[in-house]
Amino acid sequence: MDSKLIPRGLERTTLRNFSLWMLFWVILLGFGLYGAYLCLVEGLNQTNMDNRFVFGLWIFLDLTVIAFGAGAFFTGLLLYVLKRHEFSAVINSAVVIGLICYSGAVAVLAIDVGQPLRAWFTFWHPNAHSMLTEVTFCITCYLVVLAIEYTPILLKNRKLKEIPTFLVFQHELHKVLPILAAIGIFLSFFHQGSLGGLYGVLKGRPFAFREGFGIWPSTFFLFVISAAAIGPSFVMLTTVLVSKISRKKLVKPEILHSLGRISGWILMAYVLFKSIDTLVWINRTSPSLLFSPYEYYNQESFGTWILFAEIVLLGLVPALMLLTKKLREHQGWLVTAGILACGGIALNRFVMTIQTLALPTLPFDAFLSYVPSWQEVATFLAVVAYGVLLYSVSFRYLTLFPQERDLNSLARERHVSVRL
Amino acid sequence: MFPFVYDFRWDTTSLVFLGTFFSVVAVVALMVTAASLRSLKNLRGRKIEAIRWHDMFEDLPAPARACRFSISGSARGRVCHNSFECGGCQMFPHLRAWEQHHRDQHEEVDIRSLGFNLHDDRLYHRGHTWVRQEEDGTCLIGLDDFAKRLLGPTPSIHLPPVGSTLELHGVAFTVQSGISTVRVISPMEGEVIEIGSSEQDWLMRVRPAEEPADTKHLLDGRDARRWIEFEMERLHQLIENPGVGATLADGGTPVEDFSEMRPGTDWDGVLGMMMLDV
Amino acid sequence: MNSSEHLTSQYVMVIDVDRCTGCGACMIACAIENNVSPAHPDATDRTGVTWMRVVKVDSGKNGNGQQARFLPLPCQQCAAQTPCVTVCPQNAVEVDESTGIVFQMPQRCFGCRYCMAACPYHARYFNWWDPEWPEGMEQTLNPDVAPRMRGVVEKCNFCHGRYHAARAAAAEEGHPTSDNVRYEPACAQACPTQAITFGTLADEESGVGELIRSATAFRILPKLGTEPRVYYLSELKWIRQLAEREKELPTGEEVHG
Amino acid sequence: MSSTLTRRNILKLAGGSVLGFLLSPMPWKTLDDVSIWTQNWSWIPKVPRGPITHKFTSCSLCPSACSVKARMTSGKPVSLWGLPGTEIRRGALCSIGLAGHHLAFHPTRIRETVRVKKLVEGVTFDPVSPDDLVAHLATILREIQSHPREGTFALLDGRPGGMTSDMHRLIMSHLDASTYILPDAYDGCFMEALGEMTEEPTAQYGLNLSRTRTILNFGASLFEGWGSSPQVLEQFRSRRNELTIIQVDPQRSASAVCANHWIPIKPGSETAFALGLANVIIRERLHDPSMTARAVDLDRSKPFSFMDLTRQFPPSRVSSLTEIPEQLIVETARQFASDKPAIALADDFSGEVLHRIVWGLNALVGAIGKEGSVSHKHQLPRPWKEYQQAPVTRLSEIPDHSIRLLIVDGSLTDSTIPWSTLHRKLRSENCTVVHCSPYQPQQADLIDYIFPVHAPYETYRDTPTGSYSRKTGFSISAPLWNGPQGTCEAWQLLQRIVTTAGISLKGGLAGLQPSNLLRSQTDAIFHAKRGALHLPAVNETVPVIEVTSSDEFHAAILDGAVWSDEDVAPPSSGKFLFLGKSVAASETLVRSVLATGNLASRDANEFPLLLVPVDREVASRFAQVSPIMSKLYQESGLKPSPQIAHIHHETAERFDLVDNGKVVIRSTHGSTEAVLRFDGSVRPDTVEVSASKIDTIRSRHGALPQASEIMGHAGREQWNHLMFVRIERA
Repeated sequence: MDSKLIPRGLERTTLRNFSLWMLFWVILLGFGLYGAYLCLVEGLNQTNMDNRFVFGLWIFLDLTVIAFGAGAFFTGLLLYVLKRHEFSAVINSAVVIGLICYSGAVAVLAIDVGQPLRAWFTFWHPNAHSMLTEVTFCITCYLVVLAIEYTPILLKNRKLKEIPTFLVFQHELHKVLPILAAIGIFLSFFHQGSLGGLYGVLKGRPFAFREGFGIWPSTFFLFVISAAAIGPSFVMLTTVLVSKISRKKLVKPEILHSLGRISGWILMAYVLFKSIDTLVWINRTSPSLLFSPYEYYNQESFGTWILFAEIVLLGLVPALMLLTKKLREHQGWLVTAGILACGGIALNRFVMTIQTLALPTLPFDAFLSYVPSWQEVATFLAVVAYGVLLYSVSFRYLTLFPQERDLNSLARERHVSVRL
Repeated sequence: MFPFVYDFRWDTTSLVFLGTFFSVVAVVALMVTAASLRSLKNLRGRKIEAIRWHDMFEDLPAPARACRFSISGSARGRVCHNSFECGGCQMFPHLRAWEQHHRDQHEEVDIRSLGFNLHDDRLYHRGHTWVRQEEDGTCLIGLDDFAKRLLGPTPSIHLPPVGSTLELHGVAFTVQSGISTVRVISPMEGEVIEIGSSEQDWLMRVRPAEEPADTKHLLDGRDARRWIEFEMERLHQLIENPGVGATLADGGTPVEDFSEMRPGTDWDGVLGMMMLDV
Repeated sequence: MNSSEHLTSQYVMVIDVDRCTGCGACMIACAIENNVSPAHPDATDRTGVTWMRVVKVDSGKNGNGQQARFLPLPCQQCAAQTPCVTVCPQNAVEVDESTGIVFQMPQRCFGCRYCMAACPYHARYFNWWDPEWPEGMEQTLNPDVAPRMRGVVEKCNFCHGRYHAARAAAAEEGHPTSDNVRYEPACAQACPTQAITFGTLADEESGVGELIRSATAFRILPKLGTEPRVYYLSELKWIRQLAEREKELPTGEEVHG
Repeated sequence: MSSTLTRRNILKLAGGSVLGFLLSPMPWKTLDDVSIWTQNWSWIPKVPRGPITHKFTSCSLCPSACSVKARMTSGKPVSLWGLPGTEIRRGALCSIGLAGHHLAFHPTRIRETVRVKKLVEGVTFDPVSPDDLVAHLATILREIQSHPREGTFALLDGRPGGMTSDMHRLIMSHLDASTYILPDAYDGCFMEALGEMTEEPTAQYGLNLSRTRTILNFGASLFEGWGSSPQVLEQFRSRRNELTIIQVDPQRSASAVCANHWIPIKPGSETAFALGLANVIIRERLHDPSMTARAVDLDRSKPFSFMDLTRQFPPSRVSSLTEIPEQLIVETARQFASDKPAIALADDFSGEVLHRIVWGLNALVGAIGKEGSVSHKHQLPRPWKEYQQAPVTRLSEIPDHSIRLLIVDGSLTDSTIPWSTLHRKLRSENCTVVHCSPYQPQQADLIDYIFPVHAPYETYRDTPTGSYSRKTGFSISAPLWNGPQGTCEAWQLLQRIVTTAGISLKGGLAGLQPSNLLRSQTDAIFHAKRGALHLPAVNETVPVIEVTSSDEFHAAILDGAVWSDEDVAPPSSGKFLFLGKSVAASETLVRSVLATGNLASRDANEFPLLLVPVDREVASRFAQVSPIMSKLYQESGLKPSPQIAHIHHETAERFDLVDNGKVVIRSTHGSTEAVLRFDGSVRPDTVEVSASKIDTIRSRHGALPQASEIMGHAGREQWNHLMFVRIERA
């Protein structure tokens, strides 16, 4: 029925199955949007945040999602700047993921602030010294860039490209993509970094505060590296996931492997820097503010295990896995490593957001706890649902994996060449 | 935000920061405008057909893009990167020369290959059209047997009006067969001067853009024979029916309509793949 | 006590902890003065708005030896690298160089709450609800201060309304508007034991200059380098050590801030 | 082809229009409007505008009666500030006083006469016409007059001592079968207990703590934040180290925090502790002979003697009863007896027994009538004589099931009205209870009608001079608001009922209005020609003799002037009683004393925890507080929130309870929900629950004070009443 929209020669499930799949996520989205609506209309009293726990699930979600979205800029880097053409096989998918992550994050931010209608004040009276300003500006710009990068993919839809204007426009856009990608890389570098800086600059929060280089605390660079590290992993994971769900070969396995390898190297570097940073923090930064680092971990819920998990279990281990050829080329291990790596970064973002706020700063203060309200969780789910929906539509009607056609006649190619 | 507007801070950080921001915005805007302007230019300059062909060629699976010399066996596994425009291919002259030299002159051409009529006076195009150059310099264009069988007995063919121009690898005309419509790629550049009638084998008479018409990219009967085998092979793989392959391979008479061979396949997809229209 | 970073024209608050009886008059006076509304039914000690907040500080020991004091916590009006100012994305927080008052512009704030995360003293409050007064009580609002709305951050500003009123009055009396006037924040006025002293270092009569140099003066978390403009006085060693984090701290359980 | 063209045109059109729109002022205007709108929402109240004026008056919420300077915008108060006034008015308003001008708008305000309907799902208030009510009550009153046996008429005065009380008594003196009742515990009853022990019951006593060196405090309000002694606050402020405060308190109240020593005593064993101190003082001969010489029943002279009593409380026994180390008891006694002037104080609501013993302690160390402790003061000059007024009867002296018509004057106090005792005194059927209050009562189960009376600052009101002022004084709180239509003072209701009943009132009482009542009062003071008048507006004090006319005096009073009486010569060396006036009285006292300490019989497994009602001051003293008090009670941990119970973490662990966990607290009287917080300062095996009925806005949504939920009436009337509870996870 919608076959005229599906790219020629790509097999997709029936419209009925597709609709059922979509229906589930639409319902989830609807539920989530209701929660978000409450937060917008009734105010943030709908959440379980408070004057002491000013950030919660949402900011954690934003940080994580944006780190995952880094795949878009990093694949762009590999493809357009380092000219690793094999990655053109995943760039479209990476762009869609990026778009989803960033638009999702921005949407949640808009709900998270008390007066969304005033959000544009940040552009009107920007405080260039604030990391948040940097974040806001970069993310907004990068979202635009991603939208532009998504346009050609969209316009190349079988039906749309029959309109000459679209056909030609996407063709021309394609030519300027390298430059846009370069800008995207620039922006990503800064906002991934300033997201880290967000906490690193908080001298009033000795648990998060870090010394740095120039105006940027060390977390700035750690966030950039960590994002770059899991960007490829996340692209790899999504690709595997999609091909499992759609039961299709989408890219040549070598590409997934090299994504894993790159991820591994950067993750290794991250673990190294993170360890150095932690040592400096424990031995110099924190004590200099008269905060003994051991106070931070005397809550059994937030014990030193968290540090171990963050650096070793979900950092070093997946890095080594990804760097061992044998494991990497076994899909099971590859995926496990990818999941561990992503988990590690998520944990890092969690610690930066939640633990920072949970720990007391005032000497006569107590350890705080926070559990998100259903409205917060709902809004969180809305973003997930939105992501799945947008990706599913894109996957069905657009060419996200150019190699898919080839791979579905891979066997034949060999066969043919034999007969020649 | 803007200098001299209320509450603008003149410190270095702000200036650097906003400077960077505005330049980023500028570059992005510039890129988009550039793209739009060039698109407008292209739209006016009638580059649409070329662009369509090039973009589409990118999306074709590797087998469909196999180099003619890899089909003829002279350059194994070579894939065309020049969208079948042999004229512009730097390898073409060498390969052609090599082939001329090594080809067995005495090999007689079986014009009935796998039950397809191949005419020696026709030049074949990878999009399953043929071109015949007449004495008067005009050319006749038609669909080859393979295409006819792909499209089935009663395809409805929509030809362009007399006087319209064809572009190389542009859409010559469209054929509708069943639910699916395919664009048939024009094997040459020129102006349509006559439309063939139903009893004739050809579909249109074209006055080539330049005399003599450039035919480098077309296959003569000899190349065509290997090519047809190759195409059969591709077809089998697509409709996934080894059985058919067998019967055809030993020269049995193929069915009149391929679509009858394997009901239930994504026939629209198959057509697209075979007729180079995705 | 180092106070070099304060210009003599800047206001300083000195709170005598040993004089505080924890009666809460300052909190109420502050709320009334600054048109802070009564709590929303669902508000808690973590979602309320108390610009001035008196916390009970505990020496940590149990049983008879146990000691406690009340510690009033207004915005500390940090003089150096003021955390909330640098982080605000849209310049909604400003430090008035002449008075040293850290001023929050609620009409510009868009409620990202980054400043609250940045504030080590937890002196900033978010309006989780729209302010609501029982019917008729809005007649008792202070005409000098505009009520805020849901979704913005607010905090103590040393009774800015009173400052401006005092400036205006001084101007009428023909004082040059440049020099800083003497005035008293609501909390200082309300304190039954006059535990709160307020004034500029230039203002000898206020005596703040002398007090902050006294041996019993201290500030909270001085090592953070925020140079608060709110000083505390106490004869008790333990409370000073606690505030300055000079020794190992009691665990959260015995502490009730 | 043509279709493409149109498409292109459409695109062109769209692009063009977008561009045009952006170039038009419209989007910018919209942005501007949005930003303006987001900065002032229509439903956020606007501040009042108008000329700023000031008015001097005084606060009538508690007997401290602070002088007040009200800031007014166009004639309406926007803030109240304390005035450093005379020595008998502590010019520093407490948090409750600072928000006094809010009280007229309290969410629980009663604005019209209502009938109380008790339904299963709760009480409802249905408006009735005040005239009908008056007529109805008048008929009942007439019946009572004609058939006294059918039951009597009684009026209970929530806070005695003011002009209002005088009016009640004057009017009631014209009625038969009617009694003017005081509750057994009320503001200032601790001081009155002293009157019971000397031979001059009408004598007025005041505390004079400006030079006191030791205060032994059994839970009286020194630093609770309200009703505190100005002299103590002054000593605390000036940080003079002469004063040593020893706080005997089961819970670390504000006073305990500010005191020099806190003795965390086992709840209910205060009397034993006091007797233990007396025991040590007598044994070590630390007592003051000049005082004990006057004592009638110190030793052997009567069947029941104070010494016999104390002998039964040696430190060893007291230590086991109170869980206070013997050594500490001895040391405390020595300090109290040696570091003089010293005085022992007790909470008004801690019960007659403790009051007696505490005064006994004071007598032992000779603290009565001495500089720096208790001093005599004049009666306030009244425009009428004692004999014109109906006699005062204590509630306990009223025979059970005798009252047919009861009027309760709860205009200033609410939670201390002894409903359960009243219940016993009321006729079981066909009796009518009218509650005069500005607010919905805490317990409405006995009430038939509520008659709306003025909230603070809605009429002229005086306050009886409190215990903490060493001189008699007079000032009034002037109206800052006009009360709702039909509100008046309780005595005016009584006046209407009586006149409607056709009983003639002598001495112009029939036509008396608050204004001329006040005038006659000020005239009385003026003609006494005593004391001085402090004029806040000019901050001057002029002797009354220098005031030219009664008009001037009256005008000054209306403008917030404070009259303070002159000092009184030291008291005559009359006899002094430690125990009771009669043998019987002494016996009951001794019995009840001996009963203290051995805790009420209970099932220790059923109710293992002892309930410590905290924040009793507010509960006992105030009819209502401003919703803004949520800052102290709900939005910060400063004062005990009615929704939060405190417990020691070790105790909690024994019952497997978690910090900040929701719990249900059960007693024999009922149960309530609370959030449990750990606090290292709470005594083991006790749980601290707020006794106060702070009506923040939250209470509109039905949250009742917890102690009253689970302590039952008796608990609410006497805080020393022990109550055991059990806590379970909700």
